[in-house]
Amino acid sequence: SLAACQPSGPSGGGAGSGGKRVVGFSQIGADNPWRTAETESIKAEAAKRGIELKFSDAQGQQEAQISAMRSFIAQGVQGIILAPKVETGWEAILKEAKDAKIPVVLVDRGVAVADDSLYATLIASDFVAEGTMAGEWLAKKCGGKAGVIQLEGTTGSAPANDRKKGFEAAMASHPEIKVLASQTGDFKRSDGKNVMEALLKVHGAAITAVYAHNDDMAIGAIQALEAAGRRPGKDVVVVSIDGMGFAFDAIVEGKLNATVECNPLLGEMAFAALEQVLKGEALPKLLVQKDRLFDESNAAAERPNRKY
Amino acid sequence: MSGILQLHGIEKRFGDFAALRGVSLELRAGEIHALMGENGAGKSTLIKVITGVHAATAGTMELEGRAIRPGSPREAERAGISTVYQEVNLLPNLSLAENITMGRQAMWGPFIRHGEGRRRARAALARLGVEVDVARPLGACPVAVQQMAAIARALEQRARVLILDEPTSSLDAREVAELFGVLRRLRDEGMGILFVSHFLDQIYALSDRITVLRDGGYVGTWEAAALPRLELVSHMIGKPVAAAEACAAKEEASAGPRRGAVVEVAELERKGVAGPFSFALEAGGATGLAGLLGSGRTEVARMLFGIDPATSGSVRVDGRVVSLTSPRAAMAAGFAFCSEDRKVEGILPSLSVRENIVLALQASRGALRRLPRAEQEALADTFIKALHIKTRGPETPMGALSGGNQQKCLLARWMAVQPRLLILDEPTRGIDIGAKGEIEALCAELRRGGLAILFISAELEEVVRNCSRVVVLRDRQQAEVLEGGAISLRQIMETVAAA
Amino acid sequence: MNRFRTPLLWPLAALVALLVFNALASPGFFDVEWKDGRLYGTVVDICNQGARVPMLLALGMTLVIATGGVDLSVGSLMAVSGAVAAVQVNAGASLGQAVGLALLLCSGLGLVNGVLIAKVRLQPIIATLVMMVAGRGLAMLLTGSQMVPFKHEGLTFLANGAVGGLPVPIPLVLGVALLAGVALRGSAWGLFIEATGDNETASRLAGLPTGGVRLLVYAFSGLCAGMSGLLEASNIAAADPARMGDTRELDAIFAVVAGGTALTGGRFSLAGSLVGALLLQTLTLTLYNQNVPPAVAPVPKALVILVVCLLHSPKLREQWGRWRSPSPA
Amino acid sequence: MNRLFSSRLLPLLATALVLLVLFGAAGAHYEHFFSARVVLNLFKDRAFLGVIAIGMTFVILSGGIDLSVGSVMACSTVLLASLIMERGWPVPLAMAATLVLGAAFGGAQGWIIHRYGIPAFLVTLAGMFLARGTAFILSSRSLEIRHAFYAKNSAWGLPLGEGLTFTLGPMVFVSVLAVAMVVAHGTRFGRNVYAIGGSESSAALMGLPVGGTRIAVYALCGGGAALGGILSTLALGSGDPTRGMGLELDAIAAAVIGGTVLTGGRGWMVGTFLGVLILGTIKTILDFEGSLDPAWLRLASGGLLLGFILMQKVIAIRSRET
Ligand SMILES: Nc1ncnc2c1ncn2[C@@H]1O[C@H](COP(=O)(O)OP(=O)(O)OP(=O)(O)O)[C@@H](O)[C@H]1O
Ligand SMILES: Nc1ncnc2c1ncn2[C@@H]1O[C@H](COP(=O)(O)OP(=O)(O)OP(=O)(O)O)[C@@H](O)[C@H]1O
Ligand SMILES: [Mg+2]
Ligand SMILES: [Mg+2]
Repeated sequence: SLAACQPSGPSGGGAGSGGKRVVGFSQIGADNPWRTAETESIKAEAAKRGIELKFSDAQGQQEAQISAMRSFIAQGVQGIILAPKVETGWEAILKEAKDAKIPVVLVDRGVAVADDSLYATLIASDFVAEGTMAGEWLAKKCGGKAGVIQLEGTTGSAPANDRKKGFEAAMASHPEIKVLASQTGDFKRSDGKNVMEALLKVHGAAITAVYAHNDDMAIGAIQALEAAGRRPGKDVVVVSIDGMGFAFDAIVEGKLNATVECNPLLGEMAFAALEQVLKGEALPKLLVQKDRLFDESNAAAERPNRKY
Repeated sequence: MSGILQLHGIEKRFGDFAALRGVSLELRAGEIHALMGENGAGKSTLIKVITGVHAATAGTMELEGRAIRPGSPREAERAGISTVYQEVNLLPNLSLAENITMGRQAMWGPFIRHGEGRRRARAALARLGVEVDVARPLGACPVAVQQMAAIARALEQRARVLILDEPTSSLDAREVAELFGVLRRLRDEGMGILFVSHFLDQIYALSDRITVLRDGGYVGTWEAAALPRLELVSHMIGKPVAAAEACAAKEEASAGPRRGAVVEVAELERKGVAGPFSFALEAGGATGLAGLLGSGRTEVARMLFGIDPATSGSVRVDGRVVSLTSPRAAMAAGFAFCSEDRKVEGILPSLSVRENIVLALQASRGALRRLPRAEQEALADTFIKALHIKTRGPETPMGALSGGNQQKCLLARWMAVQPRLLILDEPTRGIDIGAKGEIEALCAELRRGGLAILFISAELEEVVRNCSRVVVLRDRQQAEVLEGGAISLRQIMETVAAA
Repeated sequence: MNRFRTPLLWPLAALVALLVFNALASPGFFDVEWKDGRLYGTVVDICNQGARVPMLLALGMTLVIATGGVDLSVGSLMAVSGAVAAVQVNAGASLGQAVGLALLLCSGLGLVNGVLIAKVRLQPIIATLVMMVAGRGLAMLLTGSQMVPFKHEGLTFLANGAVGGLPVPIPLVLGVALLAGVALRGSAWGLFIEATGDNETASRLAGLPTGGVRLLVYAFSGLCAGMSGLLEASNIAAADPARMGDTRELDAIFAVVAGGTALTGGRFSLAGSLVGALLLQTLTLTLYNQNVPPAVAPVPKALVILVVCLLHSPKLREQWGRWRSPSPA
Repeated sequence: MNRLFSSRLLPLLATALVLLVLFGAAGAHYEHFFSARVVLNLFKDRAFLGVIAIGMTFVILSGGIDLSVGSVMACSTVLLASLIMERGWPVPLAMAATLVLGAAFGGAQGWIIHRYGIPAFLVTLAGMFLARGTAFILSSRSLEIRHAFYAKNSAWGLPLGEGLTFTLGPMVFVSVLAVAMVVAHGTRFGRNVYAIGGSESSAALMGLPVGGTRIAVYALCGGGAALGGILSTLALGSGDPTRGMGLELDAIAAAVIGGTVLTGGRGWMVGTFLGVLILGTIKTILDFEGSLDPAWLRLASGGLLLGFILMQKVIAIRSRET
């Protein structure tokens, strides 16, 4: 009893509501401030360009992202922005999008597909490089000798895997830096604090540095260090990744030593890329975000520019 | 006649408590063997040992000369022992038909033939004189039908040994007669039948031999014909014949003084279910409800206690209309209701005997006015003594008590609240004769204090004996009210049967 | 007496075993120092971190489970409470206002659970699942899905301050437990809860206000979740609406069952639940201390759950008994 | 007789009715909603959830619960991927091994539950941690499966026209459903499951094989989770240790929405099928809406779920009264 459906897929620029352009955005989740900033940036950009954005929050499930993309295709959107949860598993759905002639722009991490014509472009940060950058900076700051606590992100998540990999690659050339313990803080401030509290009792004065996979856990660790009478930023070097506003504040206060930026404000780039594809222009397959590192030398100057 | 099932020195301990102490018993092919004993004597436990529910702590069993040691009811069933347990142990979520054929369904390859199952179930129930829609879920059937289904299930299996633990406790005379007819036929076909009941009449009407247990010990086995009733009772209670006589005498309950109607029921009806009913209940008097299975007796009780509230009609207490919309409201009006379904609607199995007894009293006082522990204990002690509740102590979990003793605790629960009106639905289910006397005596005492009783029992003699007024029900409606001298077994039967 | 001994024995045994393991495996485990007017050490951490979440949640969950229900929404209610308090203090409310409002709202949401279960008669898992999803949404709505940091001495004191040398959460949770214990056993509520869980139909027919009992326990569970959320927010001086309390309901359920309260309802033991929660927290810290890789960490957790349950299993004990004294065949 | 029959199936009819209403309302409101593609997507995207929910329904019918399905599913995707890609096993063999291991894992949980009388909730909670841990140990990152078998079969299916295909996943889902319906209703095993759920002690006293049935039910559920994992690797072409987080709650919700009672003994396989479709429809509606921010999204999905259950209840009660 289903009404005969119209052929779906983009029928010129006319589908969607009243000739308005419609773009779908499949986001992994809303479970941390970084991701919320990314979502906000894309929403704001869509509003600026007068594009109707179909936003879907997958609540951490890849399956939900895929079914959201199927819904987008069924609705005949003109383009899709996808923040893939993991690298693999996208082949089939990207092919469906391609068959429906809907370009897909990937943001913040890549996908592993044999045929790179399945997506228009990838606007990404390199998590491994972030980890390496943080590691190198930490090694330099500590003079090549330290006892480090690594606070890992959510077990099994791509950024946690890669930031660990990158950091450990950097450590390989610094034999005198010991990773005393590496525990997951689940990307949460509270877990970062809990883990740090516990490890302080075990390793005590041996801890001279902390490397956290995100700023939240670093702030938690700083709180634990302070409660234990240590001076984070002074006798314990703390480095983290993301470059959130509060991390800049902490650097300015002298409690955090450095943070590697991982820019979530991808909205403008994403929509610009989409416009180009829709106009039929060629795009490079990879637009790498140049992630910068901020420490006490440049954080204060940068702080007013931070939007998130 | 040969011994088909033989037990030697069976012993069963629960922790350090010996529920059975060296019980030996021989069940012959082609006999009906009654197992007798007071509440908590160990009858059900013995049956559960035979059927592999409990593992015996010591002792041996032989079935047709071969030693058996069933580890589960399944093994016992395979060995040829079919059992009806004391409480209805069937599946409320499945249909009557499925309950009766479960595990022995007619098959077509790997698939069940549901139609054939319904046919078989209908036939099995018909053999017992029960005509019902077998597709109905068991849980929606009255307890009596459930009990019949359990019996039908056991009969459906062509077993060598049939064990029935109080199968008649909620059946009325007609059904009991049907059942006995079937049992006699099976006996004549050579089956060995072990039968537990507290009704002496039934025991003598049916059984060939009687074995008595007392406090988990074996007392003896006699030919039924050679054992006078008084002597049987004296074996059961372990006291000389004189004491047994006293015990029997107590059954004559004295009526309390009449004080005029306390509760007037007028045109009470629950649409589509039962009614209308109009009768009065007097302080100090007992009113009986009589009728056939499914005639609506329990429904009246449920309406009065606000479980399934009436849709029309009124109830007055001392002339004032009371609202009976929930059990709490009914309790506030001074009503108390002891359900016929003790497993589902009565006991709290993991709470202690003490807590089970004080529960209703505590509920009527409210949560904040907690009965002090000492008072709770005193209350529990009083009832344990008065009703001879056999328990290791007031702190024993209710679930560990024998069926009859659980029933006594529930009576105690409601006596403790000292209600204006006590509704007793099958109060003597599974209670031994000694206890019956005690309970009736207690009721009489309560009545002297101005209590009114609504008495529901499948056993018509009991109704006749105890009640000063009998409301006869037919097809879930009030047929007639009999009073005083008009109350007799015959009169009730005639009213029930009148078309 | 009987009631007191049995449920506590096994979780205590498991806890002691874990502590002994730690004492052997990591020297200094039991070291406690006096620093800045408070006790400081691993054991203190266990009690403190344990008090903040699993213990508090377990207190509420115990009563819910005793009635035969379950409350999956506690994690989300923690987030709601933290969000309310953070937003309030940032808007200039006093500590009392912020805390009062947070607790009131959480008890109210708990009460909604209770109404759905007792009056509308939804199954507890479903009703509280709905609240788990919607509660998270509410927390995010209150904060605009952002993390809300705050600087408020009173509120941060709740989890970071000390009373008599002990971190505040410890005396707080003990106080709540004591109060609840006295209130439940001193009145008949305890009995009513156990009766409702043991056989609801029979309890209703005995005149118990079973609906009221359910309302009460879910509201109390909401209240406990609210307190826990306040402490968590206080601990990091921020409310984390999207992640706070995530999956902590499972911790609480485990703590309760480890403490000897059956999932089918009936008898409960608050003390047992507290010990169960401590056991869980000790395990978590043990895994950190032994530097067990996070990928492997779920495995020992699974094993401890199994072992504790096996210890509780009457069937196992029965089988043991039979094995040790074989009866003559 | 007829009346009785319909009254027992009433909750089911109510569910179907509300699903139609929900779908109709959404179709009227959102452009493109009323299309073959959306219906097909409903099947495609929930095929693995459907298979898992059917296994879960058996468990719930038996009076138990299985929290481990999400983790077992994740673990089997990783296992399968690593067997194929790292060990070079032939695909059918690797799939068979995964299924057997999933079933064995479930069966082991069932055995512990039965043998030691530990609540299913806890045993499967432990199972959930164990399987998730194992998945992480096998691989801490997602593994791609690049294999000719996958290339051939992941897109294979019945062409429905307009470029739509009824792929393997939905096919397996529908066949599993059909088999489950027959098993639940028409075989001894199925009836024994209902019996145990109705009253375990009664079932034992009636001489039914309680232990065997229970172990088989959990094995079935574990196998179902593994099959769900296999389907998800077919659909996604990869294994991922973080997949299926929280899936157990979706599976339970699907069964309960379909009228299966959590205390056991009552419910229908078709109901679970409807439940899966309903969860899918709710998600699809939220995706079509597409303008809710995450906070409202959660409030809305909670609200829709509640509204659905309430409506189902009201319809069931109303029609029983009239
Ligand atoms: N599971 C159990 N645990 C502990 N004690 C038990 C258990 N089952 C029975 N008992 C005890 O064993 C004794 C015998 O109980 P049993 O049920 O066999 O009595 P009965 O003769 O059938 O009585 P009734 O006529 O009341 O049914 C009772 O005292 C009872 O408390
Ligand atoms: N809880 C219930 N749900 C559905 N139907 C019920 C319920 N209780 C009673 N009935 C139905 O109401 C009718 C009257 O049954 P009721 O139990 O009142 O009869 P009764 O005379 O007390 O019989 P019994 O000898 O079984 O006690 C029966 O047909 C029964 O099926
Ligand atoms: Mg008995
Ligand atoms: Mg009756």
